[in-house]
Parts: sequence; C-alpha cells; structure tokens
Amino acid sequence: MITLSYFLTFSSLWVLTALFDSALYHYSIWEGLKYLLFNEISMDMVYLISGLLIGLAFCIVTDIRLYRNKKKGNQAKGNKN
Amino acid sequence: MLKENISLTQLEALLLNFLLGSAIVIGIGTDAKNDAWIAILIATLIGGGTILFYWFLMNRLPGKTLYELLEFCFGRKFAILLSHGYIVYFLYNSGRVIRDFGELMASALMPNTPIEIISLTICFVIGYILYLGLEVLARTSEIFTPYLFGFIFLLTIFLLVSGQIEMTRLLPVLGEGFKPILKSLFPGLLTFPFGELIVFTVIFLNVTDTKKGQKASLIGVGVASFLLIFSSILMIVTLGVDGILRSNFPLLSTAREVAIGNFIERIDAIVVFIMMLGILVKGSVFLYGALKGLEYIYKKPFRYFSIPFAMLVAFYSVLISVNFADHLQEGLKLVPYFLHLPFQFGIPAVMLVILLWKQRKGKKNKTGWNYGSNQKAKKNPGT
Amino acid sequence: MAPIRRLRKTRALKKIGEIKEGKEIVKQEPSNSLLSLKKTLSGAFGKSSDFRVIEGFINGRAGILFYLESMINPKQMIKTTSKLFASKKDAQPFNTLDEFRSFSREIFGGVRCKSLKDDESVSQAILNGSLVIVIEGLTEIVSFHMLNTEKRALAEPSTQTVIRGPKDSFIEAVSTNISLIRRRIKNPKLTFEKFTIGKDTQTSVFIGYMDGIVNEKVLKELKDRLNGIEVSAIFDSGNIEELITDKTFTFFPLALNTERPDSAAANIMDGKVAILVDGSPFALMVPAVFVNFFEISEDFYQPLYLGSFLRFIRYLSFMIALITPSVYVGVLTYHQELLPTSFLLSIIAQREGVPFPAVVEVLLMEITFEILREAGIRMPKAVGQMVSIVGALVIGQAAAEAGIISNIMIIIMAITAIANFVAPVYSFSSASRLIRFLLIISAAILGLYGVFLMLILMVAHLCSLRSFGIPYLSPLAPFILEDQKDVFIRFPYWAMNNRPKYLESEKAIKANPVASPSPPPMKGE
Amino acid sequence: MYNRKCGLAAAFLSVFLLTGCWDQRELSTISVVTGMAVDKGEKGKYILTIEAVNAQELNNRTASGFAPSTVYGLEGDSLEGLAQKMNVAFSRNLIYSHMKTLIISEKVAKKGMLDFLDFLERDREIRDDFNILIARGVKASDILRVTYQFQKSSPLKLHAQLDSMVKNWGGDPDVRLNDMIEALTSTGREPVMAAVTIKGNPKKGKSIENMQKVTPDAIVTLDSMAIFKAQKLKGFLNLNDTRNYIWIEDKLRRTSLTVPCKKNHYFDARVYDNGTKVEGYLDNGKARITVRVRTEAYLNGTQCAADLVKVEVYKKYEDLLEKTIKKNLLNTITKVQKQYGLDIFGFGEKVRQQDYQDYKKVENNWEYYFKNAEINVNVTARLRRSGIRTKSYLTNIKK
Repeated sequence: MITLSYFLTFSSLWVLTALFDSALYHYSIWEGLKYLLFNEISMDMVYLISGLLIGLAFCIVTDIRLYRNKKKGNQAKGNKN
Repeated sequence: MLKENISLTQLEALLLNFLLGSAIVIGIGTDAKNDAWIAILIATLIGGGTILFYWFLMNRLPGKTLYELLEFCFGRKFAILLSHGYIVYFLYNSGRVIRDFGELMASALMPNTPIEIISLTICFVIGYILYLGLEVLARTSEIFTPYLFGFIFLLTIFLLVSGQIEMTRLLPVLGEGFKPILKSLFPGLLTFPFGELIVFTVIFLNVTDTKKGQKASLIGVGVASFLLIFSSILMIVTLGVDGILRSNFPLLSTAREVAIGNFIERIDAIVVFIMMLGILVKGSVFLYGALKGLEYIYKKPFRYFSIPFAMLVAFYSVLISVNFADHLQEGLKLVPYFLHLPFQFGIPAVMLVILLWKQRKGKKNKTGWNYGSNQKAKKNPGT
Repeated sequence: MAPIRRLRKTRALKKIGEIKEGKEIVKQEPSNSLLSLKKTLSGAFGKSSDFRVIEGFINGRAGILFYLESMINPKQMIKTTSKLFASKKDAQPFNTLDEFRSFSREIFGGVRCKSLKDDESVSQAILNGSLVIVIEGLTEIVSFHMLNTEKRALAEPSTQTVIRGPKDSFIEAVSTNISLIRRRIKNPKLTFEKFTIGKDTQTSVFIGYMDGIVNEKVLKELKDRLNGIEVSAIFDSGNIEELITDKTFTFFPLALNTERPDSAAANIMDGKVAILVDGSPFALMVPAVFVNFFEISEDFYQPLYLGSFLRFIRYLSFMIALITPSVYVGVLTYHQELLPTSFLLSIIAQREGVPFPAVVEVLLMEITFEILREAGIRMPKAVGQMVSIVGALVIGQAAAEAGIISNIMIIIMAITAIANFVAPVYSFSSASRLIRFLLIISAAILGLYGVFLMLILMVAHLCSLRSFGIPYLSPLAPFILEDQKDVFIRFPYWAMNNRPKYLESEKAIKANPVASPSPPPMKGE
Repeated sequence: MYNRKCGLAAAFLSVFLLTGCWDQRELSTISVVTGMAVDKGEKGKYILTIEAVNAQELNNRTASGFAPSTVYGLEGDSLEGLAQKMNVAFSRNLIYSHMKTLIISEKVAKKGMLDFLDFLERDREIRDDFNILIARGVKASDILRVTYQFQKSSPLKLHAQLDSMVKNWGGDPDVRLNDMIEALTSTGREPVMAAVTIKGNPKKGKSIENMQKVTPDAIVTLDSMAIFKAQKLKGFLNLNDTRNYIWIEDKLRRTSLTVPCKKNHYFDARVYDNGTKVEGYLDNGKARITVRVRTEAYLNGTQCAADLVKVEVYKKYEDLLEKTIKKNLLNTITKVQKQYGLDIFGFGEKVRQQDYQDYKKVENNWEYYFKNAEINVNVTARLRRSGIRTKSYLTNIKK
C-alpha cells in the first residue's frame, strides 16, 4: 500500500514538474517528461536517487511488516472465534 | 498514541516559523519597491482574513481534517482524487521550500557542496522529526522560536551600531501610488506566504483549545507579519531598493553589511542557520499536510510515510527546476496561478458553499450529517 | 566439615539446656514435621557455612532455631537465645501464637514478630536476616527480624558536593536513607512503599512520595513498571533506572539521581517520587525533565543573584561542552570567512606545521582526554595523582611543544573538558560527552551546517522523550509560563509558592502567597 | 643443572635480543629524500640529483634559518646505483619512500631515455604517489634548488602546488607513475606529463634569501604539458589546452571559464561538476569519436548587463557556455591531431573497448586513424545559479 502510494506520488510529481518545465521552456509535455529523465538529472543526483531507493526500501519493509501483522492479527482473531 | 495535542503557544510558534520560513529567505513584496512594507501590511490583513476563513471552514465540522471535509463534500471517490492533488501540492511546496534553502546554501555558504546533499540531509531531519510526530515538530519549533526573535533583534542593533541604516531610503512613500502595491499583492503576497496557510487546516484539529485557537492563530499571523514587515523595512533602509532587487537573498545581503569594530562582522553565515529553522518548520508542516492526506487515503498511520516521502521531497526539491532562474520564474509565473489559487482558495471556497448548503439541508431533515465521525480511532497503535 | 561442627554446637547447647532445666519438665521430642522442615532448610542452605540450626527446648517444647550467622546481630543473638532456652519453673507450655507472643515479648523486646506460612517465606525470612523459630505444637512458624545493621557512617556526598548546604549523603543502607528523608519532611503524608525486585537477589526497593501531592498517574505508572520488572538481580538504582525509564536508547538520563537527602526531599515536596534501592547510595527521582539536571538544591541556599547566575553558567557550560570542538572544526575547515582577519591569521600561524587536519586533531585530543579521565577515575587513589600529572604533561605541554597539536586546540580542549565537569548530575554530562563526538564528525562532513543539523536532530529527539509521560523538555516545550520561575534563573524563595506545573501534581499550590520580606519604612515615609 | 638452564636461557635471549636489527633504522640516522631530478650526464648516462630535507628547518618551532635541504648530484649510468651511492655526500641513510616529485629534464625526455622508470616501479621503497614532471628549458636539478617561502623544499612545494591547481583550475594532468606506465604500454594512448619551468634567475633562486623576498628571484611555475610518443618527448601543449585535455579525460574537478557574451564582454562560469564520456568506433575505415560532456557551473560574474532572474537569460548563457566549451575542446583535439598526431586522449583505448573487432585490425596503425578521426563534441552545460545577486548592477547603470 505504502509502496503503491510512493510510486503514485512519485509519478504525479514527475508529471507536475514536467508540465511546469514545458510551460517555461515552451516544449511539449512528452518532451518535458523525457528531458527530466535524461537532461536535467545532474551528476550528484546519485545521492538523491540513493535516497529515493532508501525510501523505497523503507516502504517495502513497512508494507511487509504491516502485512505480517495483519496476518497475525487475523490468525489471533480466528483462534478466538 | 492517542490524538496529538499542540498547545496554543506551539500553534503560534508553528505559524510564525511557517510564515517567516522561506519568505524571509527570498524576500517578499519586492514588486512594490520601497513600499514593500505597506504591501505586506495590507497582505497581513488579508492573511488574517484567510486564516479566519480556514478556521470558519474547519469549524463547520469540528475534529476533522481537510481531507475528511473533502470527503464530506464530494464523496470518498472524488475526495481521494482531490486529496491526491493536495498531497502533490503540499509535497511540491515542501520541495520548493527546501530548494530555496538549498540555493541559499549553495550560493552563499558552501558553493562546492552539492545541493543534493544539502537537500537530502535536511529532508532526512524533517522525515525523522515527522516520524516522531506533530507534537515533536511543534515543540522543536517552540524551542527555536526565541532564537529567531533574538537574532532579528541583534541584527537590528548591529546594523544600527555599524551605521548602515538610512531611514531616508524609505522615501518616497507611495511615490507611484497604489499600483505597484496591488501588483505585488496579487497574486504574490496573497498566495505566498499567507495563502499557504491552507496546510494548517490539517493541524487545527490538534489544537487543544479550538475556541482560543482562532485568536492564537491570528496572533501568530500578526507577529509573523510584524517580523516580515520589520525585516522588509530593515532591508530597504540598509540596502536600498535597488540592492534588494538585485539580491537573490536580501536578508543575507543585509546581514553582510554588519561590521562593528574588528570583531562582529561576517555574520552572514549565522543568518543562514537562523533561516534554516524557518525552512525546517515550513518544509515539515507541508510534508505533514501531505502525510495526513496519505493517512486519509491509505488508512495507515502517517508515520509510516514520513521517511520515504521526505526522500521524495529531497529528490523533487532538486528536480523541480534546472536553475535558480527557473526556480524563481516557476514560483512567480506558474505556481501562483496553477497551484496556489485553486488549492488555496478555489477548492476551499467550493467546499464552503457545499458545506453550508448541506448543513442547511441537514438541519432541515435532522438526519445526522456527521457521518464518518467514528473514523477517529485509527491512529498508530504501536506508539 | 561444616555439618560436623554444627552438630557439635547443637549438642553442646542441648547439654547446657539439659543441665539448666529442671527435672520436672517433660521434654517433648521433636515431631516429624519439625524434622522435615529442618531437612528441607538444611538441604537448601546446606553448603553455606554461615547457616545455623539450633535445637533446644523452649518451655519444655522442642524448638529449632534457624538463622544465618552473617546476617544477624551477634550480641542480640546471644542475649535472646540464652533467655529463650532458659526455662523457667512456672513455664507454661503454649499452644497458640498469642501465647507464644506474650512469652517472647520479654525476651525479644520490641522486635517485630512475624508469622510465616510456607517453606518459601521461611527461607526468605532467613535470608533477610531474621531468626526463625519453629516450636512443636505451634501451627505457625515465627521469625524475628534481627538483621545486623552494619553500615558505613554518614559521609559527605562524593559526586554532588555543595559549598553551602547540608553535607550528609545517602549511604548503602536503605533504612538509613529513608530516615534521612523522614527527618527532613516530618509529615505523615510522606509515604514509603516497599517492593521486592529481583528474582534471585530479592532486593528491597522503596518508593517515597507525598501522598496527595504526587501525580497519581505517574505513581500508578511507576508501580506498574516496578511490578513488571522481571530480572534476576538488582544491585543498584542504576539497574532500576534502566528498567523503568521510557526509552533506553537515548543519551539523556530520564531519571534524576541524587545522593543528597535534601535535594531528594525537595523533589519529593515538588511532587516527584523517590526510588530508594537497598544497597545503593543514589536515590532516583522520577519524573525527571531536562531542566532538572541543571538545578541543584544549593541554588536556593545561595544568594538570589548568585544562584541565578550559577544556573545560567551551567546552561552555558552545557552548550560549550557540547559544541565547542565541533564549531572549531566547522569554522576552521569550512567557514574561515566567519573569523575576523586578525584572529584567523593568528590561528593559521599557530596551526602552521601541525601535521593533522583539524578534525583528526580534535578527535585525537578528545579521545586522549577521555582515556585520561577514565584512567583517573579507575586508578587507585595513590596512583591517580600520577595520571593527572602525566595527563597534564601529555595534553598540555608536550603535544603542543612537539608541534603535533596546536595551542588553540589545547585551549578548546580545556574549555570543553572543564565545562563538561560543571554538570551537577554525572549521568547527564555523559550525554554531552557522547553527542560531542557525533557533532565533531558531522562538522567534519558538512561544516557548521552539519553541526546545526545535528543540533536540530538532538532537540527533536529531546522533544520526543518523555519521562513517565511528562514531556522531557517541559516547561520549555510545551512552554509553561508559570514554571519559568525555576528554569534559567531562580526566583526568590518566597515567590515559589507553586509546585512545578509540568508535573501535574494533585496539589499545585505549595504555600500561600507570601509577601516579600520588607524592611521597616524609612524615616520620613 | 640450574646453572646450565640459566646459561641456555641467557644464550637464547641474547640471540633474540641482539638480532633482528637488519632493517632497523633509527629516525635520527635517516634523511628523507623528497625529490629526484634526472639530467643527462656527460660522462655517464644520467646525472641524478636528489634533495634531502633538513626536517628541523621545515618545522616552524625548531627552524633556525639554515637551508631547508641539501641538494647533491652524481653522475653515472643507472639511477639505482646512483641512488644507493648518494652517501658519498650525505651523512645519513637516505629513505626514498617519501619522495614527492620526480623531475626529468627536457633533454633526457627528448632522447627518450625513460628506461629508468623500471627501477622506480620495481623498487619497493619508492611509492606511486609522486608527481612526474618535465623541466622545460632548465636543468632539472635547478628546479630542486629553488627555495620557496611556505613549503621551503621545492619538491614539497610542487606537490602541494599541483594539488591545489587540480582542485581549483585544472591544468595539471596529474600523472603518476602508474598512469605513465599504462600509457606507455597501451597501444591506444600516448603518455603526457606536466612541465614546469623556472621564472627568474635560477642561480639566485638557490639561496635562502630567495625565501625572504616578496617577489622571489626565482620561482618554479607550472608551464605546460609535455606530450610523448612512446618514451620520446615530442612537444608541449599550453595550459589552456592542458585543461581541455583533462576535461576530455574526465579528470576535471573545478575550473573557471571565461565566455564571451558580447563583443569584448565576458562572463565567468565556475565549473564545479563535470562528467565526460568518450564513445568511439570505426566506420568505413574512419574513426568516429564522440566526446560527451556534461558540465554544471554557476555564474560568477558578468560584464554584460543581464537580468539573471529570467530563464531565457540563463538559457542564452548556457548556450554560450556550451559553445565555448565545445570550441575549446575541439580546438585542442584538432591541434593535437594536426600538429602531433599523437593520441594522448586515449581515444584508441576507448575504441578498443567499444569496437574491439575493428580496432584489432588497425591497432598497429592507430596513429593514422587518429589523425584522420572525425571528432564530435557534444556538450550539455547547465548554469545552476548566479551567486547572491540576481541582476547585474550593470542593468541599472546610467548610460
């Protein structure tokens, strides 16, 4: 769930940024999306990308933990019933 | 943990730091030239009205956040869509705030440190603070607020002593009439920083005393505006209008003018760190707004989202604009019209209309309109 | 060898008893239940050479005495046993506990008599320094508390000294400590409750508080936490502290410890709870908040302005101890522009020829200092002097003269170290000691920006801490105006008529408002 | 019996205690060699000059104003022999492990007598962290003799100087022994070295007085870059070309670039981050090389009136920056192609990595292909910010 939200928000922001860029630099949205990926990423972006990956790992771990807890909770409920 | 509570003082501290945040970094109302302070003064009145409007809106359904209000007005499905919009909006704003600070650091203090590192580290701190919760954020801002006052006070004294202040720079007052003031008011000052208070609609319900909350937030806005006006005047009388217009960071340039004897000079680096506090609070509050939205949509405690989304903010703080001019122009030309106005005033206004209509209808049929009020128990069970 | 000796002794006693006893008294031989108890106890304590069993006849009935020789006051023991076994002519065999009690009253005087039900409690009583008596025919086993209360004399506090103020301090014996507090607060509301903690050590732990003042929520929470402790051994209040505080993974102590009875009493009067552990000369005070670690009782014994000033100095030195080395590193390696020109030039001149980067220099010196400090504490006192001399030479002169360390670094080090010693509570200074290293490292990576980030992280962490539900940074955050009387400065004593509000005590008002003392009107007024 | 045991023990002890000192050298018996200079000898093959520092003089606290080092030269046929023979003049054991600079005279390099590098590579004491320099137009040994105020000993000064140069502007190819040998052995790359020279009077530079002057009589300066064909020195490239060279080599850390924005007006871009990729392949008997450069810079001064809050202005400046970089790099490459025909950029290596099958065929003839290679330079430059000012005051100046 959290991972999903992460991706969803990530792509929404991507589109928003591309939209603004395309409006400022007068090119189409598709170009904007593409340029973000290839042109604007600077060399030190590596740090941020690793930050993103850490965030992603965090999401996945939390999701797994939540899933396990839910399972356990369900089992406990099942036992009670 | 049960509902997080923030006291009135904390609300004021949050508002103060929030409003000063990036506004004090890049300077506001500069379109009005040496009447910037008048513009801010007028904007303050509007800002006070704005926050009262938000309070009024939130008081229709007490104990609910913006997102639950959206649900009440538009239904869950449409509310999720709008909430997503708000989340993106808040995250984007948070990124902008962080970027402001990153540019400041990269331009003024550490030109060889990659801005990415600065963004990443500060976002990590923000993520950690929010992981600890809103209370911690409020308390942290409370702790640091006195330093803000102390700093501006000291800066004034230093500038006075070093003889950099020329009051005549304020003249002529209203030389060009009200036109430039209006120009700087709309949409500039209206949306930034005052309209951005929309994010506080997710915080209002955490205030211990909602009745006094309105008054406290008015005080907060008032004090913040006072400081903004004060610093604006300070900048004008120290740098002159041209100096401000040519500065990327007027307050920093102002602080560079300080030189007393051979000891107190070069305090500009300290300015940066004082600004850091405002940035931190503003960035965190925006991120918190987004996190609450995520909590609403996905029904998971917002803490789980804090670290990943802080990283997201760090990423986008750098990606949103290629260079500083891009950053500024986006902020001047695009963001106010396409993001600020609809999200700060458009949607809330529509919501208010629907709310009033629904409530009148509700009162007529006496059927409970407060459905969904039993959704409060789903807070973080672990902590 | 031990059993044989014990046997001989018991026999000898028996003989004496027999000689002294008259012939007319009918002796009852010990019954099976008595013997089985003896067997189990001898089995349990069998190998300890200080476990004693004495068999004899008490008023004609067979009785056995169990005790631990090392725990019992020998003088009292001799007095009582000789009376106990000395049978009187008109002795009546007793059948009920009450009868035995009235019999024993003149022998044991006021010593509390306790009846025991099962084997477990019997061995507990023996371990606690009681004399356990089993008598044929009585359904209950009785014990008399005759603990040998050997203890060191009251001495001056060793870690929390004052110039003006009481000079006594807690000692290892908990009963003395309780009496020290009671002597200061003569109030029946002062309550001490006992807990026995530690499965194997059975350490007695007392909590002391003012009934009706203390925050009931905190008290209940504390009791729950104490009852929840399940460890085998407790030796010091430090053990308890770690087991009951809200968060273990923090640099900051969440319970105040004091070895001064007056500050314990003052804290109890404010509405805190004192935890006294048998065997520990340190009392824990909970809940403790950040500002408590800067207050000492002496602030109120000193003149007003001095007390306030000293408190300010304490906060200042905390900050100095925390950030000086990291600011040094940050400014010297990142922000030279911050320094005035002449100062910068003098530092450059001093550092010319120093072979290490500033951060290595700082870490080197800090670690050297920490080693010296630890050595100074652990060394036998006679050698301790040596350490300080060698240390002063190493840190002070030799290093600078050899050109390994710059002089300015030594000044920084010295200020840091001395500022660190200002902290009134030792456990609190450890926080600034440890965080200092984090700050130095972050300063080396990101300069002053790193230092500020780290400080913000620290404050956020502090804000998140709670001590028994009380926010750690209160009354600063959440800000409580009324409590500012006793934070950065202290108000006159007559103005302190409220208890700290952040403690949420039941009775907030300490005393009725008192007018400030005023001199007689001046002439002509 | 007891005595015998004691005796045995004593014997063993003395064996262990008294031996094991073959490699032992007390600090007070050694001298540290900081620099070596190789000149062409008249009687022997080389003249080896070394500089051994007087540690006492390098430390401010113990300095007493004597010469900071001793320089002495010997003539012979191999460096190894000479290095060990140095005690004809020096009193202490010389250790070479802290050597900072190796200076080779132009003559030696022109004759291609670099075979002594084998000794430097083989010797365990000499490490791979010293700068290799060519003494252009002066005797190599003279460079060792010039004194300097801060580091006092010339090799130490050069080491620090080149390091700072690399950090702030570029201009030093930063060649180490390993790079040198790699370039010598690789077929697709020719070696380069930084070249230094003496500005002023080398004779006066030898004295301590040289250190005492605000404008020293002689000072060692970084002059240019020497390029080689195998072991032979073929020519020199000036400093700007050297910077362009390391730009292509992806070794650039930071530099400043002055870019024309109007006629006779310039703006300065401070390049703080750079990444270069070289792609190369053979196509129809012609080498095609693409140099892709991504550069980040901030604007650090402009002589044109420009409103730097506008995206368009940034865009314009970025374009100008890109053009300038492209022009510079192309110029350098063409110059090397036309003038020397030596592949110092290692394009051959890149082609070898990326188009091995084709490269194999032309391996022995790569020089020809390099000369005629089609070079493409593709520059993406980003100006990120413009200091703490937006507009230039020039925009508001009255005309």
